[in-house]
Formats: sequence, structure tokens, C-alpha cells
Amino acid sequence: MSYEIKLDIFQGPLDLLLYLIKKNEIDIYNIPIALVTKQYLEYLDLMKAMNLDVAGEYLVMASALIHIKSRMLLPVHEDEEEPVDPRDELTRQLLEYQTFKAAALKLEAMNILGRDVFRRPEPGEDDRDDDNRPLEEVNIFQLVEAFRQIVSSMVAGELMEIDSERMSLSDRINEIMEQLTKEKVLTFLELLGDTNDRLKVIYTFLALLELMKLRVIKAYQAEQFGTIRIYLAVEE
Amino acid sequence: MDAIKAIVESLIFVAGSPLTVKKIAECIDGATEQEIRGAVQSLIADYEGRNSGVRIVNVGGGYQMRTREDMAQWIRKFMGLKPVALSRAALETLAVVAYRQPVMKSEIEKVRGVDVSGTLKGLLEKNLVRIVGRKDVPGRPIIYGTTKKFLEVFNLMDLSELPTLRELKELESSE
Amino acid sequence: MDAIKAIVESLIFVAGSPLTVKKIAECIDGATEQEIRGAVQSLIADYEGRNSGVRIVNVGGGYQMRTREDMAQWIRKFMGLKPVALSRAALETLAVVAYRQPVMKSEIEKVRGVDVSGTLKGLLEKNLVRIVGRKDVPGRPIIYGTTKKFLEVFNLMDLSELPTLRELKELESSE
Repeated sequence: MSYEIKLDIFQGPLDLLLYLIKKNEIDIYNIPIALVTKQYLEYLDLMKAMNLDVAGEYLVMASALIHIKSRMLLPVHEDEEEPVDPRDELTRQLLEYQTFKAAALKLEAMNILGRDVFRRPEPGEDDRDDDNRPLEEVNIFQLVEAFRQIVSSMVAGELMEIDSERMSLSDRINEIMEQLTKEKVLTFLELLGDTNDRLKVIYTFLALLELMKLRVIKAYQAEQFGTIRIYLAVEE
Repeated sequence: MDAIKAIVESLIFVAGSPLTVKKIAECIDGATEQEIRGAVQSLIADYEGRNSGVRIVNVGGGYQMRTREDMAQWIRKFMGLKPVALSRAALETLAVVAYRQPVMKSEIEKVRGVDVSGTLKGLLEKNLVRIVGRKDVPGRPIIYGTTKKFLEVFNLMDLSELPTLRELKELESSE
Repeated sequence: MDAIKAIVESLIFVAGSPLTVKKIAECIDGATEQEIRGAVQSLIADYEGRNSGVRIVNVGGGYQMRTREDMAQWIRKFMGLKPVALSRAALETLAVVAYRQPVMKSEIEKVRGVDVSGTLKGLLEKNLVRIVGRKDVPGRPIIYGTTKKFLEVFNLMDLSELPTLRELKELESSE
């Protein structure tokens, strides 16, 4: 067997399997699992022998192939109406991957900007800060990445893990403060509106606690078990 | 008509990025979108007709001036550029995002059979892929989609210009 | 000749700044400076002849593509409508507000390590950040948060759709 091709050209185990199928001129709908498994394992050995880093995904596929091979050896029960071919899932996966590989090749063949075709540079940005001008679309990724970079330069003790619960709380805080600025005074029930959403009730409660801790709002109760009224701590 | 044509040409020229007919109409008082569309078509024909090294193309829903593809070697030489290509891994990930969007990272990994963290981050940094939001399932995973820049870079009017998966499948089986 | 003309046109187009004949000649092997000079003159005549909104002019010893002077009013209008990008500083301040809200100016400054008065004012004017309230402590410091417009610009349903740092870290892993 000759391994004249470079191993790092494979984009993963599925790519390697497709290569073996093409090389052996195999029908993808009827894969001779024993043969393919044998060759697949030989490639892995070769990669290891060449001290190439064999990613975990290749090993997962190896055990999947071995598993399919062993299932092929089991006798098919005659009472099964439609015996399931153990190779079905693999064939489906390979066909799907093959389609997307073709899609990638199509993309590569296009007239790519910066490779085949070129545009003029953006006109120089004038420093005029005109607030009527619309904002350019920003990718959220740029925002997170900016925050991550700032935070990563801070000392570990200051690092605060952000989770989506905290962000839901921020959402609720913004809503409550907006409502309160408009109405001046609100009861807990008024803040809830006619919601039955348990999460919303919890977040409203947590948001109120947070705002009281921050001393942004004050809550008053005229009598025990009476209605709780919420005010801004500082009048504008 | 000729006056509008010249204005449209100068606007597409200075903009750099693809310019929509709507946006052009906002700049030229008194010109209808239909007139502008006519002017653009006439300009496109002009540039083609005189074998210009530059052409006007419809990408990402707007019009953009760009160099003809057979000029690439001279421009690369002028700019001192080596032909930059996206890696095969990046292209495959991009293809899955383009066709399956909005798509979760785990779905891309299932199709490609490998971890795509690195390539996905690279595509986000290049602004070819964006975070669309979260999927409304337990764990609320992030979902990804392609950007306007993706259309611009790959010379596409819109996503429907991509060959369909069926077409790609037929291509494969006829090989 | 026509081939050289198209190449020269595409080079002057992408260059942006004025391009000398000598520089063009360096890019096109086999073309003499005289041929290039001829091509440029022919291009200039073409653009003039068809009343293009763009022209090629000789400035500072080089050739540059520019819009015609009488297009200025439309171009000024376009530049006024052109979307502005957030500066790096603004983006960073916005990120801190988004992830740490409700937050005081002093806290943002502690994180970013610089005075943020200017960028914060800009973000308030752009309606991306708002005053959520004031603290009832000496000095009555202002507390900031993000706006609905912020969600719109970033295409988010709500703040919980923002990716977490952990999720971003997951994209760091190797490939």
C-alpha cells in the first residue's frame, strides 16, 4: 500500500473515509466495512508512526467502525420485518458530509473579494460626530471579544463570571427602572402586570432586591402585610 | 437621465461597500428608485461594453464597483499580496453555516465530524459569520448565521444564489 | 493595447492614492512606460467622453480616480447618511456597561483603566446607553444600563441572548 498523499490534508475522519471509498471505488451505499476499517486503522497507525497528532475524533470513528463491523457479523433475526443495516447511519453521515464538501468547493471557486476581485478602500471617516447618522451594524462577537480582552487583563480576583441569568436580571432591572421613572410609584403587583410566568416573578423580585441593595429604589409598607410601594431613592 | 447616471456612478464609486438602490435614492432628491435602477443597469452595460478593468456588480442586495477577476494577478502584484485563501476547514464550516443557518455549533460538528471551535472563531473574527441569538431549547445554545460581509466576499446577491444542496448532491453522484 | 488599458484602469481604481506611471510599469511586465502613458491618456479621454461621474486626474505626478467636482453635493449628502462605526473605545465601554449593568461610571473606569466620560457621553447621545437611576449615597452617583436601541443594533431579543465569557472561551480551543 502506498501513502503518497499527505495526511494532514484530511479534514477529519469523515474526509478520510470518503477518500478510502473513492480510492477503492466503493459503492457508498454498500460499504465493505471490514476492508474500510482495516485501511482506516492502517492510516491511523501511519499517522502515529509519523508522530502526527491524531485527534480524538479519529479514534472515536475507529471504534465506531469496529462496532459496525462486529454487528455485521451477528445473524439477522428472521422475525424482524425490516432488518436494520448497521451501516445506515454511517452512510447517511458520509453522504451529508460529501454534500457540504462539495458546497465548500463551490464557495472556493467563487470570485472571492480580496483574492480574485478587489474593491476600493472605504472613504476616509470624517471626525464629524453627527448623531443623526445611523450606526453601522456591529457583530455581537466584537462586543464580547472586547469585553473578554478587557477582563482578561484584569487580576483574577476581579473576574466575574457572567451568565445568562445575570443578564436576564439586568433586563428586568432596566424595565423596572423605565417604568418607575415614568410612574414615580409602583406596587409589586403593578410591576408584575398580569403575568403568570414564574420566572418573571422571580426575576422581578431579584431585580428589586438588587436595586434596593444598590440604593436606587426604596420600598415602603404602611402596615404589616400591607401593600409594598416602590419609589425611586433619588428624585430626578 | 445622463445626469442621474453620473451621480449614481460617483456614489457607487465613493461608497466602496455595496450600495442599495434605496440608499442611492435617499441621496438624490427627485430621482425615483426605478430611474436609479435604470441608471445602474445602463452603467453595468457601459462598463462591460468597453471592456473596462472595473465592473459594477450586484452583491448583498447592493451595487459595488470591483475589479474584473482576470485582473487579479496584476493587483496582487501591485499590493504585494500573496493569494490568501480560506482554509478547507474554514470553508467547510462556512458552508454548513451558510446552508443550515441558524445553526448550533454542535450541529456543525456533527456534519463535519470534527471540533469546529477554532474555525468558527476565525470566521467570527473575519466577520463572515455572526452570532444570531440563542436557540429556545434547554441550555439555550448560541446559534450562528452568515453576515452581509459573507455575501460581499463571495460575490452573492443573496443566499438564494448559492447552489441548492440537491444540486450539489446530483453533482456528486454524476461524478 | 486594450488589455493594458484594462489593467491600468483596475490598478488606478484599487490604489486610491495617485499612482505614477513608473509604479504601474513595475506591475505590468512587458509594458513600456510609453504604452502605459498612452493607456492612461486613452482612459482619461474615455471617462470624459461618456460624461462619467468619475474621472482620472493627474495629481502630484501620479494618476488618481476621483469623482467629478460637480458631484460634490450628492457625495456630501451620502457621507452624511453613511453609517458610523463605533470606535474601539466606545465598543469597550459599551461592552462593560452591557455585561456589568447596572453599573456606575467609576466601576467602568476601574475595569477599563481610563477616564470614560467622553465615550459614555457619546454612547448616551447615540442612545445605546441610558441612565437607569441614581444611588441614594453621597454624591448620588448615576447608574448606567443599556437601551432597547442597543438590543436593536446588536440584533438581540433580550440581554440574556448575549454570549457569556464561558461560551466565548469554548471557541478558543484548538484546531
